[in-house]
Amino acid sequence: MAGISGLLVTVRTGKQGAEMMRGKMNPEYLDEISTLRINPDDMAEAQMLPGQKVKVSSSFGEVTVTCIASDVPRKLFFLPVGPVANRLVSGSDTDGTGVPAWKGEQVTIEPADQVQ
Amino acid sequence: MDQELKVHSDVICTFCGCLCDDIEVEVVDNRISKVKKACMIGRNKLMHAQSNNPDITIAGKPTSLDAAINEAVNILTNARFPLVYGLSSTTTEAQREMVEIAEILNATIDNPSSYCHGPGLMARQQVGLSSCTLGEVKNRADLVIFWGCNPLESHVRHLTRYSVSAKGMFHPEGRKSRKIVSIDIRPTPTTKSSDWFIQVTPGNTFEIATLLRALVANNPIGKGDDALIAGVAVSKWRELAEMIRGCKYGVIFFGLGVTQCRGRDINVEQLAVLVSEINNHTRFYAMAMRGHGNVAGGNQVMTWQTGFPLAVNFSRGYPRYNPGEFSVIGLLARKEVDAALIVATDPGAHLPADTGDHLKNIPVIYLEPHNNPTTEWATVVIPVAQAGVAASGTYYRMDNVPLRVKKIVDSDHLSDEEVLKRIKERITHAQNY
Amino acid sequence: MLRIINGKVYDPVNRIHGEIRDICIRDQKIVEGPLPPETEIIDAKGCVVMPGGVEIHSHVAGAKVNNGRMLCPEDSADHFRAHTEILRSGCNGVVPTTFLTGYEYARLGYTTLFEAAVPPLKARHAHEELRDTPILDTGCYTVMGNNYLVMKALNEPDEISRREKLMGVVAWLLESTRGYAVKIVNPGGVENWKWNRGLVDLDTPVPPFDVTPRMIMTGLARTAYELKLPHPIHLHTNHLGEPGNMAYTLETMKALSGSRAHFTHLQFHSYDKSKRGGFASGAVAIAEYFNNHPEFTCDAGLIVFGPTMTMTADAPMEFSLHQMKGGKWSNLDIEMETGSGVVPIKYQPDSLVNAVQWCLGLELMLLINDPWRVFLSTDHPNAGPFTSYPLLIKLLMDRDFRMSWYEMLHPKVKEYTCLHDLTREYSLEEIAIVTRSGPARALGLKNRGHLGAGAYADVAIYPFFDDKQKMFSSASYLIKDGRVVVRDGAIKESFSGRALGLELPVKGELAGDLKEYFEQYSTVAFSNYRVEEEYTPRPELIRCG
Amino acid sequence: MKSQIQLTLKKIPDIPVEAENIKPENMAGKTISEIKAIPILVGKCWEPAGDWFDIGIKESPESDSEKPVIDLFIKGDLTRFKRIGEGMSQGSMRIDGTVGFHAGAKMCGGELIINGNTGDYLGAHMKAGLIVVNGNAGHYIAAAYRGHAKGMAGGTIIIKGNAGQMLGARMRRGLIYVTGDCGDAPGFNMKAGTIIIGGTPGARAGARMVRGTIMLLNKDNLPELLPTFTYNCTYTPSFWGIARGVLSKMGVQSEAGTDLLFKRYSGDTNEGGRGEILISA
Repeated sequence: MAGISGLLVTVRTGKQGAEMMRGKMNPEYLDEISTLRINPDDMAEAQMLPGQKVKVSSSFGEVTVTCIASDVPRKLFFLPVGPVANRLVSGSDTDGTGVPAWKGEQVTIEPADQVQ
Repeated sequence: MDQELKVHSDVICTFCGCLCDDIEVEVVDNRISKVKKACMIGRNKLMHAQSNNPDITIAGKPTSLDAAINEAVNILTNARFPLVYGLSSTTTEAQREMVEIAEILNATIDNPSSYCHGPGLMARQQVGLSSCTLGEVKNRADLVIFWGCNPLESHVRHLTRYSVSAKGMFHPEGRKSRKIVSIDIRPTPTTKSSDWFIQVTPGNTFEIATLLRALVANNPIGKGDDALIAGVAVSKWRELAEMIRGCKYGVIFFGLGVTQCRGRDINVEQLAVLVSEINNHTRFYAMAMRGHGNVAGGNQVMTWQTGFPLAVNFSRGYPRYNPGEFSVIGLLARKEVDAALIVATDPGAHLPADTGDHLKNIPVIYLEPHNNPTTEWATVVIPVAQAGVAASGTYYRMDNVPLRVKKIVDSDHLSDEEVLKRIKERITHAQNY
Repeated sequence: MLRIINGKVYDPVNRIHGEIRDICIRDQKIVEGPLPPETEIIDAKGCVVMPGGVEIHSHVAGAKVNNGRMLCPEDSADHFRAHTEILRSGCNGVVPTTFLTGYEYARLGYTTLFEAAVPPLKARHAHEELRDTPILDTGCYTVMGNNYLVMKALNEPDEISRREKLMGVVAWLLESTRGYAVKIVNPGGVENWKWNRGLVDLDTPVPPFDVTPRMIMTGLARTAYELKLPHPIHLHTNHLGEPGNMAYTLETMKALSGSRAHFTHLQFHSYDKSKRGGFASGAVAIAEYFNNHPEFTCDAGLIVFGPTMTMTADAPMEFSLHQMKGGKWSNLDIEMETGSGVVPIKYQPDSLVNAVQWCLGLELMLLINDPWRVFLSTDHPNAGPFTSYPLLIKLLMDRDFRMSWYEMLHPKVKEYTCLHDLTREYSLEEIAIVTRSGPARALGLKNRGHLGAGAYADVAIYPFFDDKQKMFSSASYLIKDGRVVVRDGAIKESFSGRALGLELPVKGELAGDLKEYFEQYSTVAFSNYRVEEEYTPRPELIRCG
Repeated sequence: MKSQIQLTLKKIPDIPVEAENIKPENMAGKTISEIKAIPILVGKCWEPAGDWFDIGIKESPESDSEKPVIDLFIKGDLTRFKRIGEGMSQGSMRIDGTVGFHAGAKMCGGELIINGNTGDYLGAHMKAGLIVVNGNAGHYIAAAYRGHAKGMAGGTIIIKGNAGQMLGARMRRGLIYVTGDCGDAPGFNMKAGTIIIGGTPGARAGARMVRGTIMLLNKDNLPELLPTFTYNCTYTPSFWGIARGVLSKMGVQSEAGTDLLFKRYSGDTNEGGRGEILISA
């Protein structure tokens, strides 16, 4: 089965910030926080195409997002902070500090159509 | 009909820790019609400040303010382990009320810094921090290091107002006379505008800071020059250490890439010791890239009132502190809280889903100017006048410089401070104080 | 209305020396009497009645104070008070939280309190905390000794223009910050440190304006005089804490002789140097010079053994303390204004340096003849927490008690100090002077520090004990503005005090080039700099002149 | 004869409970009704222990063995119970079940046995005594509370399972033995004392350590040491034999012999380099 594992890193993006201010229900915001940045080679390895819907899953949850190719390192996947990314991260996993693993949650990504 | 136009200058944008205070806002008939000088985020924040306000509701049903406040008081006084949470996007005047309410209720109080820059505060509690105000950076800094942060997307005007291209007293040419270094795990707009981008492997902030300490102080290390630390050769790190020692006034801005990655608070602890030790050679400082407009103020208020900047519990009538134990995320993940008063933050969007979900199972009172994921399920929703737009008060910039945000339009709603005062008075009355 | 009867009254201003007198209070003021027969009476039989205490130098509010609290959560974990129906909770035995600060000062019989160092850019913060410091009337001093606008004005070659510009800057800074006095901390030395340069002497030119500490101190002293400020420059001189700094302090006193000046925490500035370069007391020489210069006042900065926290705008001093001690260090450079640092410290009687410091502070208080010019302070929390005042009063009043401490002190301390030779014991009247009447006079507060008609009804009543530490450790009564705030050592009522500010003779205005300069290099808009009136909801403006 | 007190949890609370009053010296010599009246902090209200526990007392003969007689037994899922045994100074207590935060914190004597897992800050600032955990322990075991420079000041902690992050952080004296794995930064900024780890530690062992000893008995899958540790030699420290003996007295047998060779690394050089990490060779 096609797919790839690595670390999910949540980040701020300009668009995420700007669209959030117009309202967290607005479609542009929801689009942006559901857009995953991934290395093109990772994408090829996982048999995914730019713009494709992919399923991202961690031991705490799963989400469906759109992937786009980006100049990020391999095996690191970047998703804007927000309610979508937050379904993959757990508050029970903070190493006693109160800070969840927003910068390094182990996830697996696979094309969404395979899931159906 | 004539429209009344008012132009407000030097308005303070309340979005991020930069608190840019040069914004121009035009108001026509009490509606904000134009925003100048702000970044896109700030502009959107101001332009949409007056729209999308929620109704006053209890369990989703519209009600009166009085009834909502009564219900809030009822919930809070009956709770056995209540949480007061938020503070970050409102005035210190409102934050003070929140601390007092938490105290009267013997509740736990926390703010979002506990999962953002709280680790930096915990680090300061172990070793301190050498820091400065943003104007020092603008006027003096000849070396600026952005570490685990991407201000071009999160603090958009930081570089032009304070840290990179700002024309300072001793840097009249702005960008040209400064060296800019970025340490990050991926290219970003910020790394691309730096002189030197050091791309590192994730989760290794602590190792980098450890090595830099050794290199700056000439301590022995057990690695050769070709060995990789965070994916970068020791020799490269040595170059950075030389650059650091050679500068006149250097500053590290650190972001969530430092505080939220593997190690959390000890990353900042090591970074703070590094910065402290560099001062044996030259002047050197570090500053947290604080996010929400007044999250720094929340830490200040909690510290002068309770002694601690975050994660404070009043179960015994006096303040006690322990991040992890009394942090909002720990409390909710362990499902320890039985009611919550939440002001000026959006747990529905910001918290991990499994953590935020506990809030859906307990009564939550929510003060917020706009509809958002939390207003959808909060038990009592009380819309408020937005600070810096329809309410005035104090905000602390990321360097803890306090500024007064102004009221520039009228709102139908009370401010956080006013609603909280009413809640507090009725709690006091209900508890027969 | 309230009448206090049967108490032994110490009111040095009105020459009442421990006589039984009635004190009559109507509304917020002390009145001549008589009051109607149904007036509430406080029977102060067996008690001593004094004006409310006036704290002239303490660090209780603002950025570095909060930094100190934030730095040491362990001090808060060990020392706490739960909230009650009347009182807010609080903690930290070294740098108490704001509410606790107010309550503890009130329990000691204090009613007026000055925060000793506020950088203008952080003035709102100080006022926010002072608003949360209940019961006492409060004010703050505005830090100016390394301020760019001050130094730029001083750099003006033309003398008349220089004086005018400086007056404008000082008035503008006082107004903008709602400050009460001109504070100078290590003039020029903090800015020099930011350039990674060494210590400054009186005539070291300091970048970027090449003005010297002498120019800064004399210039500001003159401006304070010309503005007719009620309190003169409040001066923390260069070289704090260095062995041998006595010589520098004497030079500074000479430079300022003839103009009023308040030398703060003088103990830290009065060290002689031993033959081996160590610390020795310079109290004799300093006190001698000081005794001959009635234009000067000072506070002592007495050391208290135990853990405490140093905090000051003197950033280089804190840095060298950190280099010496290791451990925690917080620093904050403030653009165009000053620096600041915080370092926790523990004074130990078996440390020779600390023992010398301990003796030296007491020596100054005993060798300076005129109690109207030397005041009790610990430079809270730098030399020790203010809650130690009762102990220090006992040390001043009881020579046997003083001598009993030598068992604990480092055995060599007598070689470097002369405290053991001093037999003077403070009287209750002198205590009243150094803790209330003297500071009030030095601060130009005409309605405080005494119990004559027209004064604020701020009255402290202490139970009489031979043990003076016990006597002063908690007031039987504290009356603030005519309201009984403390009864039998417990706080009965809490409310906000007044914010003490100035009514200046001129409007604070920046000269054109200075304003332009500010606008170019500050990160805060000119219009957003000035502290708004909301931060001092109960202002009391003291008229200059 | 010696009395044994048994506390059995009646119901699991839905909010946190603070039960520092549950420790042997608070129970000894008390009647059932007196024990029932001992206050515990449930949420923000003080409630009698009797509302939460069934309490029994039985007399038992003095044991002849060297092992002390257990004074206090507690049974139940005590995950939400914090501070059990906090400051305990004498006697012994056995918990059959999982306990919450701060168990045995500031302990200055006696013996605490936990047959279950523990929360964070087990034995924090412990001064003396013995804690044995027959399960996994949380984070910040034996560590210093926030702001403090020094954590555990003495005593022994034995964890038969795994431990979390920051094991023994800033400890000043004492011995910690973990049979299993531990999280990142064991011995962080430790001032002195000994930490022995049977399994695999996380990254950054001994980070910022000033003095003290960290022994890693399992060399497999060991994460790289920090660059501020330098290799000295390979040898069998005499200390190992002593430690092994002490542990075996406490029922922990090491498979490795007394002649086990260790590679010695000294560090953290940033803190003076007087600490050591000994890795089984």
